[in-house]
Amino acid sequence: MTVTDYFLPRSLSEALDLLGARGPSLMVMAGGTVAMPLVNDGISLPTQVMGLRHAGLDELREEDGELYIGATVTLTRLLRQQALPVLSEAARNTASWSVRNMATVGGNLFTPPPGGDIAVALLALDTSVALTGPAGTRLIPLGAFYTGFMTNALQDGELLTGLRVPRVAGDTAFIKFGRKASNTPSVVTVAVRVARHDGTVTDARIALGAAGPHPLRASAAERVLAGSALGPEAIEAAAAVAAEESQPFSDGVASEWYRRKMIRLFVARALDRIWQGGEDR
Amino acid sequence: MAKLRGTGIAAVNYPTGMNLGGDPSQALIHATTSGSFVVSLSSSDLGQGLRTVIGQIAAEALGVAADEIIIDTADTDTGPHCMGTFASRATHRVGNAVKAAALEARAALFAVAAEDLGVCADEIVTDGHGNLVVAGDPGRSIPIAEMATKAQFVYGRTIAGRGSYMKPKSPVDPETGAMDPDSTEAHACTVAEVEVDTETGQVAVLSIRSAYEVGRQVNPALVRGQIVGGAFMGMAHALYETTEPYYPSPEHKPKDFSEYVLPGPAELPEIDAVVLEIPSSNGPYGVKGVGEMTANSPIPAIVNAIYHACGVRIDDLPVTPEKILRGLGAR
Amino acid sequence: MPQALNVVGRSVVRSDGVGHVTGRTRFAGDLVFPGMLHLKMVRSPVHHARIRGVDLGEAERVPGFVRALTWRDVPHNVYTILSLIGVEPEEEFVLAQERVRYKGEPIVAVIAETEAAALEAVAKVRLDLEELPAVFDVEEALRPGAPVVTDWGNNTFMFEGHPSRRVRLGNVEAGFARSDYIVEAVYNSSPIEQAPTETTGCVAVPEANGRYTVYTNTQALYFSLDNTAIILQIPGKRLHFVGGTVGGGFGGKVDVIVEPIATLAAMKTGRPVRYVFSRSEEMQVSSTRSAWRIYMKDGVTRDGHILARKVTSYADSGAYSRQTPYALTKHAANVAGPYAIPNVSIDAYCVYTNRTPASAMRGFGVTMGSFAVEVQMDRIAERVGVDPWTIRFINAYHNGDLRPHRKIAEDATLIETMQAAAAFVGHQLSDEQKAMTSAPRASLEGVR
Amino acid sequence: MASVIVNFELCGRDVEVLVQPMTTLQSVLRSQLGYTATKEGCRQGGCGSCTVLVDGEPMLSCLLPVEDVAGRRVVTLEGITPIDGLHPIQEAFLESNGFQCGYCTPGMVMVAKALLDHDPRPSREAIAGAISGNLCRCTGYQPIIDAIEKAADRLSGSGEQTGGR
Repeated sequence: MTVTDYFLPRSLSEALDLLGARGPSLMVMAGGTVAMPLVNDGISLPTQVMGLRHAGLDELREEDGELYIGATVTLTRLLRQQALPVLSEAARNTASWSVRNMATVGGNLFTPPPGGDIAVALLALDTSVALTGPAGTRLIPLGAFYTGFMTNALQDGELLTGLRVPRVAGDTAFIKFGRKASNTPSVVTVAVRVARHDGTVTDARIALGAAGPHPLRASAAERVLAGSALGPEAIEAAAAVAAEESQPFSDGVASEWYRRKMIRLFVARALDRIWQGGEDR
Repeated sequence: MAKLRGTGIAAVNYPTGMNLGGDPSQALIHATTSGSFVVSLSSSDLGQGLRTVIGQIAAEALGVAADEIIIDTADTDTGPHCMGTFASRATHRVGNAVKAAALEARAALFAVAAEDLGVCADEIVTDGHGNLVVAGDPGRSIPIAEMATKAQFVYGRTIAGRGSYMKPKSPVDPETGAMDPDSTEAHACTVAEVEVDTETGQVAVLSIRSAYEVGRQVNPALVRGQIVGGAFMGMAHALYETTEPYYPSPEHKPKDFSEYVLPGPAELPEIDAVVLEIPSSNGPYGVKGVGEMTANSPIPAIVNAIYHACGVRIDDLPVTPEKILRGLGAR
Repeated sequence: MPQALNVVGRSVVRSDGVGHVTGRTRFAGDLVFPGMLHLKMVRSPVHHARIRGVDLGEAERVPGFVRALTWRDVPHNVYTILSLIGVEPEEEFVLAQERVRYKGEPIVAVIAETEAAALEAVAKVRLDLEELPAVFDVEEALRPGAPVVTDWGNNTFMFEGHPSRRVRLGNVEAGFARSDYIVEAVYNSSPIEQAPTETTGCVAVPEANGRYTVYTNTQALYFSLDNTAIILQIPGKRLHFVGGTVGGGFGGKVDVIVEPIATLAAMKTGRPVRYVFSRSEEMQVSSTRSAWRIYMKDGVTRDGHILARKVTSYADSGAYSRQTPYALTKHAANVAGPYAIPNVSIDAYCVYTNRTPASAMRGFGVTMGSFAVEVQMDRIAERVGVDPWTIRFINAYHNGDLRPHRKIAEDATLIETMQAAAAFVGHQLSDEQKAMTSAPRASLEGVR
Repeated sequence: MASVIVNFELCGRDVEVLVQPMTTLQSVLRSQLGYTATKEGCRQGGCGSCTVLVDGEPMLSCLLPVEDVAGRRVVTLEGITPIDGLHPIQEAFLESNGFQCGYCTPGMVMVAKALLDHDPRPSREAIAGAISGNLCRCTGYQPIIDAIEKAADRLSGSGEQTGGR
């Protein structure tokens, strides 16, 4: 459909005002890498669109050990930051250079599976998302942001404005497995974080992409690891549980059967990478 | 994690030109006032370099440098009929038509040159450097460009030629299939090396090395372009490509390049080739067609290499990691 | 004595290269004309259905909508792609009439001032469809009782009285009987998209003199012109096709799908009309390399000679045959491979299913045949207990051999090519293999 | 609907265009301004043939509303092509036959330009990574990587430099 209004607010308050005034029919777009293809093909026919590229939501800063990532920070900037190498790794493995120059971290949370690789890494880091509405900002865990396939916890009048990545303990590993080496849709994406004390796992996160309706944590597998001595046995057990509890799907890239096999394999490979690396710092 | 390596070969032939013939192409050539030659066609260049190759054939026949040829294609108001660019036919069919047109234009040029130089036309030769020379008397010569100008302004003559090539259409015997399916055949033998990851089923193609026999090469760099690009496409066909990932089920049909899986530059194996030249009897200067066949032998060579590597023979393209894993599991 | 060549054989720089690296080369889709309209297609959302009705009401109210075309507007509403070279039947509609036979089949062409308006109007055309059972597997399609795709009661293309393109040489059953081993396998491939970087498209422009200039990226300019003239029932002289610069073809731009309807739209509106496939149209609707299923059975002697080969091939042509019958004939001519086999029986079927029609692609009819033959050769080598090179040298064809299609081989160089490949990769051939040539055999004994 | 006026810098000159809201930069370049070196291969962000540089960074003009580049510096292939002769990257593509049909070439050259601006001596792996969003169906990428490597040699001084600016 022919767009009659394209708004480019210059501030968050302007953006919120527009959202309030125009209501849910206002399509919100950041980098455009998910929305524009749909508009170009006539699959999405919005009349009113708000672009967030100039809304001042692109702050990237470290404070009190936390990393704050504005919703419209591009993947290229995420790749170049050095505070959290696992996020660089996730960004490096997402899309192509040109797309990374446009796509945003916030937008990655709205990317349908098998997309959403950045969100997988963020999940493993206990990231919270900041949802800002007329009444102010609320912080919720990223895991609670997703409510289903292409649905989320955003309420009318709210925008996703940023992400807070706390300082968390442990070692991390990120593996994206696709059909090709770069610029590839995911067969499975795995991010793991394991904190250990004297060889015993004190805290574990296993986050998966392309393994369900949205990026998700393999909580049962995390529980298998917790309290165990990280090693081949625990790794195998956790990987098997992760494969079992995930909800992979078939698409043009891979079948559900294959994805489940690869979830098991790459959870194991990611944990193995941490185990081989020895206990941290 | 086991990574197993294997080598496979395949050897193929491929016909030049439309099956059964009946596919004409035509060309017109005329000289400009400054002695360049315009070749008028209605043939499409798909990127293989038709304009360049056809220009080389015209230049060869006329005895001028390649950059003296202006290719005017493709316009149905100015270019005579061409059946089209497919079936590995363009260099052979259009090339033959252009060569014939060039020889006719050359004869017209020689006729006027004979008058100008005061010799018989059959005493004149081209020296390969843009000159007309009286055979056995190198002192008597005139540049083609100058002769063409004189033909226009002094003699009022047209330096032009028509060319056409068609292999007449032949019938198929519906009972026995007796037919004449080609004008000539090119050949290739490919050796592929692969590495199979037995945990993921993923195949990395390490090298695709081939020998090709393609008749005479008009432009070796462009032949190499076909071989390298075709090898990559063959690898894509063998391992990745499908518009129906669950064929014959029509589910999950890709709609863009993120869903239609194609290998990228990071998957580029070593691709190299050696080319034999054994001229054909009916192609211009002995050419055969090379455009299509270059994707053919890499496919079975890769599939055979996978079997050699891991003992799984997949007869169902594309050979996805999933099929290999299922094959490994079934052993 | 061969004449010394001056230009042929040299890697001269491409004459269109500067245009390509500067982006100055003009492709059909780069052209913009004042007043140019945009054409987008309403397509079937299902694989097989009877069309009960089309409601344009809401679409017509979209700002920028200019007009729609249905099958009633098309003077001769059937594609005629191969009729110029004598292949019948004419079976595919330019715009669907009573039935749609594949998902994506065009039903209504919408013409609008902008692409956005055309897309919106397309979305607002209401189709009333009665879905019908569909068939997707080639062998299922040939069974009695299968959903019928065509208008003539079965899903088979007839080749001069036979449901398959046949090749017969010698007696395969006798050959099998004399063989020591039988090697059998079935080879499958799924459809492949040509995927040129530039999608199929054209711009049709009305001219002052009553003619139409069509700027197109077709691989075959006159073929497109002649077919367009037939579909529009106008003399060819009213058409002027300009092209020659194609952003990748690979066989995908030989189908004459966009030019007739764009030209009709230009005739009906009096304005330039652009019809360029979106990428999803190129992926899902433009014709593919067909899927193949190839049953291959070989009789082989203990010393590795192939005595008999029986092949049954099915090409999944999709809902219409387009150029697939041509491919079946080419396939049948080549699927015995570059080998000397005295007894051959080939049946190659063109089968209709409710799938996007297949058509030409690089190696048309041969690529998947070569795949089957060359994997089969390795199977035979394994069975006989020789290496893959040896089995190919044993069976390689020579000049003077009678091919299955009964033409005498005259350009055979398989042996020399394999020798060159072996040398290139450092594979050691036997002295006997090194000494072989493709020269005619001293005695035809060797080929039995 | 009301059209809007957008100003930006295109290949060193200031341009002002009147567009319907959210018209893509690709469409403005190709249909309004005649800058057709920027190609249209998918309009999905999947082929890279519409790549342009925005403030020196490669972006996909098919996914960019032109309003988003208001006030910014856009460079297309036209902007790096000298009036006479070729940019060293173009020369390298020509010599290496780093193209066949030419449709992906403008996007490839623009990414190569951005890459060599950031990293004058990239490895073959880095080149492959940089062009991983640019589809070429003809060449198999080998001659394209060769061309970019050759251009890097020339631009960083180990080879002769000609043309360009």
